[in-house]
Amino acid sequence: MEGAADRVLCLEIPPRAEFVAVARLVVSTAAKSRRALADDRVADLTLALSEACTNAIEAHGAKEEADRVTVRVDEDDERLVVTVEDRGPGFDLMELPTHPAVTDPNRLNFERGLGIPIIRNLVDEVTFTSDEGGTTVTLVLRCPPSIAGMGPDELLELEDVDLEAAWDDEVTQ
Amino acid sequence: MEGAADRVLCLEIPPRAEFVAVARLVVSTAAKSRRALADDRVADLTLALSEACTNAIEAHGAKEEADRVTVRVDEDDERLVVTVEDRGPGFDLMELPTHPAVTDPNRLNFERGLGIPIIRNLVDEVTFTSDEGGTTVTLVLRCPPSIAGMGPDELLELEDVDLEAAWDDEVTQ
Amino acid sequence: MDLGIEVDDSRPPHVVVAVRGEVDIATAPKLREKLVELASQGAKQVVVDLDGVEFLDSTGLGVLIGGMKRLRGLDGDLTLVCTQPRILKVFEITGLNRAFTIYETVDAALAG
Amino acid sequence: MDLGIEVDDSRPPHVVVAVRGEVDIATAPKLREKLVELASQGAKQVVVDLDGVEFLDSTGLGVLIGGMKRLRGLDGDLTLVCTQPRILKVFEITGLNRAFTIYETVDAALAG
Ligand SMILES: Nc1ncnc2c1ncn2[C@@H]1O[C@H](COP(=O)(O)OP(=O)(O)O)[C@@H](O)[C@H]1O
Ligand SMILES: Nc1ncnc2c1ncn2[C@@H]1O[C@H](COP(=O)(O)OP(=O)(O)O)[C@@H](O)[C@H]1O
Repeated sequence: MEGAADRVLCLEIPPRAEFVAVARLVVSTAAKSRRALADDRVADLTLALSEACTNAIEAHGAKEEADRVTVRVDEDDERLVVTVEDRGPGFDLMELPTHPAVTDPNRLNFERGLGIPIIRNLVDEVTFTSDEGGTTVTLVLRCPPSIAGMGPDELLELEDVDLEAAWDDEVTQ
Repeated sequence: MEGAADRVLCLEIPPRAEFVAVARLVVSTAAKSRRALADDRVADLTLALSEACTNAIEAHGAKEEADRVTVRVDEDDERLVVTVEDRGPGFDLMELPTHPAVTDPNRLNFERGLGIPIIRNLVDEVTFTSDEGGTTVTLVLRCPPSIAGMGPDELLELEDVDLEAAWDDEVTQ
Repeated sequence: MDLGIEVDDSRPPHVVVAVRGEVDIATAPKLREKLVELASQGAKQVVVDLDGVEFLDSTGLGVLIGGMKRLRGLDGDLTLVCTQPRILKVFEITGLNRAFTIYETVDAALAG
Repeated sequence: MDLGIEVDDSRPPHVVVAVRGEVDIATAPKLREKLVELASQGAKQVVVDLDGVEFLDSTGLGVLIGGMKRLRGLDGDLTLVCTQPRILKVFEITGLNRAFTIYETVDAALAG
């Protein structure tokens, strides 16, 4: 992502199915902690991320590749940006098969091909960059700036556990 | 960690309290997916990791530092190695205050200082490396080699969802 | 992240499969196996109760489509119980709410 | 990762605080606030029921020590209910099982 974006978080996982749930928790925690987002929008982003991660992991399986899949969260004043990068064989978005409409009984012969439509529906922008070296999917959520006035330090201080002080200050008899 | 260790996973998080739970899930998922470990040992490692992460995050708070905390999981044939690296002010293990014994009523005046003893108790080895630039805590669990005969590819294949084939092969009427 | 699956076959011809937890690439195979098993045991009217599901993605949808297709091929059907807006949304944005019959309660599914 | 805290003051002089979820650096402040509030409202015998707790680390221990210290200073006490081996182990390895009175059931804590 170009421009003055700040890295929030980075996760490198093996291309294994059980890590998709981990990626969901990581991204949803980051989104909630950094932005004032409605629960629904966090859930939308988390589902889109899950689809992108699933595709990344499946891509590695096809290529028998043990390389890592990387999930990054960046932000700037207007956007939260989630990037999923794999080292799979890549694919051409233009060459994907088109499926019959869901109302067509023949649609039921296709159990796949739902992931990318779901992603497109849930985030404000999605970019696919792909070649034989791998694929990068960038999910963008437009949302208000980071939680107002609370940098990481200030937030931490609020949550810092100074037990002695808390008891002594707050309990008076 | 020296020697022929393989990176399993890497997580970079902001020094914020809510990411400790994320780190626990990441590490416990990695441990379960890579090694044949009893649930209890996974829980021990997860608790030790939680203590190390909490200290790392508290260290950043003290220094008012927005840098990332890095959690890594590596493995070799005999060991699972979890590393927590922070950019806090560092500390001297030799200079830590010693607390009264827990049976001494005065022990209750100290609500802190329990984390490092817990870590020591739960993992097979722990190393602290610390200077003004930060602290690295290395937690080692001795355990049998990676899940026998199952590299990432093979495992993934087992879990790969080829829905069409599954239905057609398995259901015969 | 374990998927809970409970089967209730006390109300033939229906079999109710109550699913709890997160249905994704790691857990969907378990649901698929259960549906395969039920179909091969002769179940015809399968009701999948999704009200205990916290997360469902396209892998889960694929398993449900596969199950419905197979059961319809055997003169049965697979219907759903779902009231959660988050989960219903996944069916809506894929248009699959028009392919599946989705009930609000298990009783409605058994009656319908 | 939300901490559930339920207070039952229907059996004076005891107040039972049932905790559910994970007690760590992110959630322990919520438990501390509840204990502070109860102490300042005059509660003396506080029973913290940990049987719904899935995870507890030294931050949680610190809050419980602080609570016990404060209540003892007010001629009260803080006792625990815990039967889960995983959680008991945290008290054992820190030796705090000797500092806290730990009961197996809430009824035993109320009687004790
Ligand atoms: N990261 C990726 N690497 C390689 N191929 C991909 C990737 N993402 C998607 N694809 C290709 O696009 C197809 C459609 O993806 P999607 O809409 O998510 O449905 P599904 O994954 O269920 O097939 C996939 O089957 C795959 O061939
Ligand atoms: N990563 C770290 N960076 C700086 N100081 C640390 C770090 N880890 C531990 N310490 C110091 O060691 C002390 C004891 O740590 P610990 O036994 O975990 O108990 P607690 O964190 O509850 O004080 C801390 O209070 C802190 O001063």
